[in-house]
Amino acid sequence: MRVGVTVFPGSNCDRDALYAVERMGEEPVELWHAEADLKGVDAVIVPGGFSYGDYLRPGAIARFAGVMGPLEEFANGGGPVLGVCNGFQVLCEAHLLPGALLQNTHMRFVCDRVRVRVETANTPWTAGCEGGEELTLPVAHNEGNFFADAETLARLEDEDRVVLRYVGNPNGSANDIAGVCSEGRNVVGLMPHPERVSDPALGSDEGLKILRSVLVGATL
Amino acid sequence: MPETLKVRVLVRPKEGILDPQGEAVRGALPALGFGGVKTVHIGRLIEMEVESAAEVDAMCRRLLSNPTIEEYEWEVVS
Amino acid sequence: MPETLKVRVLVRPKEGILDPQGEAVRGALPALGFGGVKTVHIGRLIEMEVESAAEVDAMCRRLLSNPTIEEYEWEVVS
Amino acid sequence: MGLSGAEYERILGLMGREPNYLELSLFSVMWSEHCGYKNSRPLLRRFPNEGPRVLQGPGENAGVVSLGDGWALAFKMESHNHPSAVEPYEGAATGVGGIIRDILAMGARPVALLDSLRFGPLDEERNRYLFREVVRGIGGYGNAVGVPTVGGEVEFSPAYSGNPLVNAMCVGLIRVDDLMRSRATGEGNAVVLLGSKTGRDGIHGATFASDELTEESESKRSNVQVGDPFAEKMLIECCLELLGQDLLVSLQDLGAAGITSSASEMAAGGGVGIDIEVEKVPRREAGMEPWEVMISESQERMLAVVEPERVEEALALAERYGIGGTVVGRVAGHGDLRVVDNGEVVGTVSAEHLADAPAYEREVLRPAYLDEVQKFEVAEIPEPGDYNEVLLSILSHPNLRSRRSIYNQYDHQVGTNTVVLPGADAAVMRIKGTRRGFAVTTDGRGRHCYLDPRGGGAATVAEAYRNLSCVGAEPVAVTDCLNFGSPEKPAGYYQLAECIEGMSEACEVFGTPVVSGNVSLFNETDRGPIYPTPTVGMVGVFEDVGRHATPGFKRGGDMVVVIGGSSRVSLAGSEYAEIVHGRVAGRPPGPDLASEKKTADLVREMVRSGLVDTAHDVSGGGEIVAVAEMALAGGLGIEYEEGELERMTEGQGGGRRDVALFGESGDTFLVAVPQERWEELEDALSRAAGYDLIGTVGGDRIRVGDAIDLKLSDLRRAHEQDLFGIPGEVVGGSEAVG
Ligand SMILES: Nc1ncnc2c1ncn2[C@@H]1O[C@H](COP(=O)(O)OP(=O)(O)O)[C@@H](O)[C@H]1O
Ligand SMILES: [Mg+2]
Repeated sequence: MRVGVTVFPGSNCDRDALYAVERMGEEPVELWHAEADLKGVDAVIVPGGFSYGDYLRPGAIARFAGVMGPLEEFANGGGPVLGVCNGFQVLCEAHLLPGALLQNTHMRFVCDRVRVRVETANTPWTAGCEGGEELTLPVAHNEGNFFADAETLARLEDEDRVVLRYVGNPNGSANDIAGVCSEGRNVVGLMPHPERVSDPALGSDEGLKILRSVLVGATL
Repeated sequence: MPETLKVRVLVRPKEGILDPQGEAVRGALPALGFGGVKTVHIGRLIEMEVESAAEVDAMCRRLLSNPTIEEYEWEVVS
Repeated sequence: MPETLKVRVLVRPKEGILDPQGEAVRGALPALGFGGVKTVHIGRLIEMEVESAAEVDAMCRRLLSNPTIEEYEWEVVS
Repeated sequence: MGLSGAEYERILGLMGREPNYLELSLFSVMWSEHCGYKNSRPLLRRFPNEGPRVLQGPGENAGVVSLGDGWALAFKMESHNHPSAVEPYEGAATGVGGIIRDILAMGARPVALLDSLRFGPLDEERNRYLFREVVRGIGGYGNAVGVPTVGGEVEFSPAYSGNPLVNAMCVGLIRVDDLMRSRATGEGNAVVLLGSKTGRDGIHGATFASDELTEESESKRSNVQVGDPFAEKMLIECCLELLGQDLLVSLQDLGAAGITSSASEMAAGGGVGIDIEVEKVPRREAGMEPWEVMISESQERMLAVVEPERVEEALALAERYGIGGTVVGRVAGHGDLRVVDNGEVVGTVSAEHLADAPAYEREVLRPAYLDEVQKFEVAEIPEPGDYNEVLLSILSHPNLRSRRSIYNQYDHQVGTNTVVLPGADAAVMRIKGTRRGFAVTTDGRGRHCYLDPRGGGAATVAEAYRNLSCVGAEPVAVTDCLNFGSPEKPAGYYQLAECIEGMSEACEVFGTPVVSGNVSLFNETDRGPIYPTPTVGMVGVFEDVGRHATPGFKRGGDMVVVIGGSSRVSLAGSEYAEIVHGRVAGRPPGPDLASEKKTADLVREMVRSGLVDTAHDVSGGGEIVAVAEMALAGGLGIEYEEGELERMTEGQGGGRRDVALFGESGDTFLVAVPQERWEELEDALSRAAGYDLIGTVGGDRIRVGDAIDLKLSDLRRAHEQDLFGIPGEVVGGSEAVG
C-alpha cells in the first residue's frame, strides 16, 4: 500500500509519520503542499505540527494549499484520510470533519501520554482495534479542545462517529472527544499521535494498531 | 499604482463559545485592583492594506474567521 | 444596578516590532487565491463590559497589552 | 556605545585613523563582552578541550564530538538572560531560536533542546510572571519549530530575583562527512542572506546584554526581538536541503551583532575579506541606515557562501521553502569587512581587528564574604520532630518538586527519537536506523558555587557526569554557560576564575573536554549579583541505546542498594538546611573527583551489562529524597531494612537522623535489582568504595524505621503540585515516567 503524508510549511510530524508508515511495512509517499497531486496513493495522513506557524488559527491557512484540492476529492470519493493533531485541525478547517479545535481550557500546551478508548472500530483507521479497547497514546497540542454545537455533537454520538474518547480529558474537549470521523467514516481526525508510538524502541507500538487498521480495510 | 484601502477586521468568539482567555483575564482583574468588570471577551484584530475591498468579505468568511466558532465584522477605516 | 459600558480595546504589535503572524498570512495569501493585499497585521481584540471607564487605560497598560512590544487603543462603544 | 576610552584608543591604533560612525558601531558590538569575551577569554583558556572524540572544539558555532560509525553530535548552550528579564516570552523564545541556528550552522539537524533556568522565589508576583512566560516562550518556540525539548533544570533563589537565567542548549545530529564550518573561501563567491527581513531589532543588543540591568534598561524597548518559529522551521529545512544538495561553501548563523559578526567571523575563518552591499539587504522597516542594517539582530537569518554558478539553484530552493534568499555581497581578496552602500564604500574594517577585542585579566582575590558564609555547625540547626512533615515539605518545595508541570508544556517527543522522556536523570535519544544513541543533561549548582566557587564548579560537572552514568551513557564532552555577576568587582572575578578552575579540574579527571560554551556576565541588579552559576550541558553516548536505566522502581521485591562513599554526607549548603531551616551556609564537601568517577563508572557498567535497569543518583535533598523520587516515578513503595535507619544515623549521620536522611554528598547512587540477581550485583559491587542494602521495593508506602511512614499518594500530592500555581489545577493524567 502507498500511504501519502502531506507536508505543509511548518508541519513537523511529517517525517515521523513517514517513518511510521515504514514501520507499518508500507510505502511512504511525501505529498508537498504546493503540488496538487496525490501521486496515486491509497491512503493519506495529514500529520501534526504547526502548519504556517498555526498563525491566525491552526489549520486555517493550510486548508487552501494546493494539495488540498485533490485531497478533498480523494476524501469525498471515500479514500481513507487520517488527520493527526494539526492534521485534525486542518481537516476541520477544510470542512472534511465537523467541529473545531479550540485552545485547551487550561490555556497551556500539553504534552503527555493519555488513556483513550476506541469508541468504534467501524472506520478505516480503527478497523484493527476492538471497540471499547483502551490505548495509551501521546498528545501534544495547544488547541485540542474539540468543540461542536449541541446538534452536531448529538449527531456524532448517534451516528457512532466519535472514534476515540479520552479516559482523562487533557484539554476540555466536549464529551471527552479525542477523535471523530466524517459522515462517510473514511476521514478520521485524532488529537493523539499514533505515529509516536509505532516503535518498541520508544517503549510502545500501540499506535500501529491504529495505523495498520487501514490495511484491514484495504483487504476487504 | 492603485490606491490602497485600510481595512479593519474584528473576529470574536461566537456567543456561547468558551473563551478561556477572556475568562482568565476577567478572573485576574480583581487581584490587580480592577473592580467592576462584568465580562471580558478576547478575539482577533486584523488590519490590512488592500487594493480593493471587493474580496474582503470573502476573505473574512473563508480565511480570517472560522464560522463554526467565530463571527466577524469589518470596515474600511481609510 | 450600575449601568455598564461596552469598551473595545485594540492591541497591536508596536511599530518596528516583528509581526510574524501578519507576515505569514500576507505571504500565504497570493497562493491561496487572494490577491491585492499589501500588508497584514494581526493583533488582539478585547471587549469588556465595565461599570466605569475610569480604569480602562490602566488595565490596558498593566494587563491587556504588553507595553514592551505592543501598543493599544480603546474606546467606549456603547 | 559601550566602548571605553582605552578601547577607543586601541581602535585608533589598529586602524591608524579615526573610525566613522558605522565602523565604530561594528567595533562596539564585536568588542562587547557578549561577542568579544573581554573579561573571560584568558580564563576560558583553562578549560581542557581536547579528546579522542572531539571533532570540533571551541571557536566554531558549536562543538562536535564523534559518536562512532560516522555519526557526530554538535551541541552548544547559550544564555538569553537579559532579554528574558525584559520580555520573558520573546527573550526565551529567541534564545531557543538562536541556539538552534548555531547547531544548524554546523550542518547538523537539530534534534534536542534543553533549558537551564533560574528565577527568584515564586512568592513574588514578578518572579512567577517571569517563570511562567519564560517556560511558555521556550515551549512556544521549540514546539512549533519541531525540535523536542527533552530536558533541562530549574532552581529558585532570592539571588535571581529580577535577574532570571535562561540558558538554552541544542544538540544536532550529523554525519561526520557533512560537517560545515564557518569559513568563507573563494574570491568572487556570493554571500547570500537567507531567511527573514532585517528590521531594527536589538540594535546594540549585544552591548545591552553586557550592561547591568537598571530601571533605565527596562525602558530600552527597541531592544526587544520577537521570535518567529515558523520562519525558523522553514530556514532549518531549507538550509539542510541546501547542504544536502552540496550547494554551500560555508554557512553561519546571524546572532548577536548580526551581519557584522557573521560576515567578519566567516572572513576571519577563511582568511579572506567580504564586501557587503548593504542596500541589497531586504528590510522590514523604512529609512534604515547602513550601520543599523549591519548590526541588526533580526532573528531567523543565516549567511551562506555560494559559488556563483550555484546561486540560482540555491535561491530557487529558498523560494521553494518560502524564505528570503538574496545575494548581499561577495568574498573578496582583501582581509576586510567592507560595507558598500549603492556603490559607495561606507565602512572598511579588518576582520582580524574586529576579532581582536582587548582582554582584561585581573588579580584573583579571595573575597571576604566566603569566610562569613562558610561558617556552619550542624548543631546550629535543631533536629526536627516530625520527619514525615519534613519530607513532604522538601518534596513540595519548588526546588525539588516534580518538573512535570514544566516539561508537559514542551513537546518532548516530536521526532520520535526520545527513548527516555523528561523526568529521569538524563534524556536518552536514539539514532534511527542504528542501535546507537546518546544522553544529554544540563546541570548547575549556584548555591554551592556561591558557598565555594571552586568546589561548586567541580560539583556542577560531577553532577552532570553522574546523571549520564545513571542512565547508562558514557559521558564524552561538555558545553557550558558561565552566568556570573560583574567581573569588574573582585568577588565576581574570583567566582568566575575559581568556578572555571573547579570545572576544569573535574573535566580533566572525567575525560570530558569542554567543546563549546558561552559567557554571560554582569548579571546584577539593585539587589546585588546572582549566585555564580556556571551551567553545564553534558552529552554521553550509547553503543546500544536499549541498555539504559531510569529512576523509577519497576518490580515489587527488588532490592534497593545505596552505592558510594557516603561517609561524607553533610548538611552544609544542603537543600534541607535552606528549605527547612532557612540557612544557606557552610562549605559543602568538595567532590572527590577520582572516587566520583570510579563509582559513576561502576554504575554505568552495571547498566551497560544489563544487570541494572533502575538507577538514580543522590542529589539535592539527600538519600531519602532520591528514594522517594524513585518510588513516585515507578508508583511502587519501599520498606527500609530493619535497623537501617539506626545504622545510617550512627554511621554517616554522626548521630543525627536529619543528617543521615537529608545530608548531601557527591558520589552516591541508588540501584534496584531483582532478588535473583543479588549475587551478580554483589559481585559487581566488590569494586565499590562502599555499598549497603537499604530496603525492598513494594507496597504503596515509604517506610523508614520509626521516622518515616508515608503513603505514596500523599507524597505524590505534595511532589506533583503545579509549579505555576493555578489553584485546583491537576497536571497530567498518567503516572510519572520512570
Ligand atoms: N564558556 C565557554 N567555554 C568554552 N567555550 C566557549 C565558552 N564561551 C564561549 N566559547 C566558545 O567561543 C566561541 C564563540 O562563542 P560565541 O560568540 O558565543 O559563539 P556564536 O557567535 O556562535 O554564538 C564558540 O566556539 C564558543 O563555543
Ligand atoms: Mg554562532
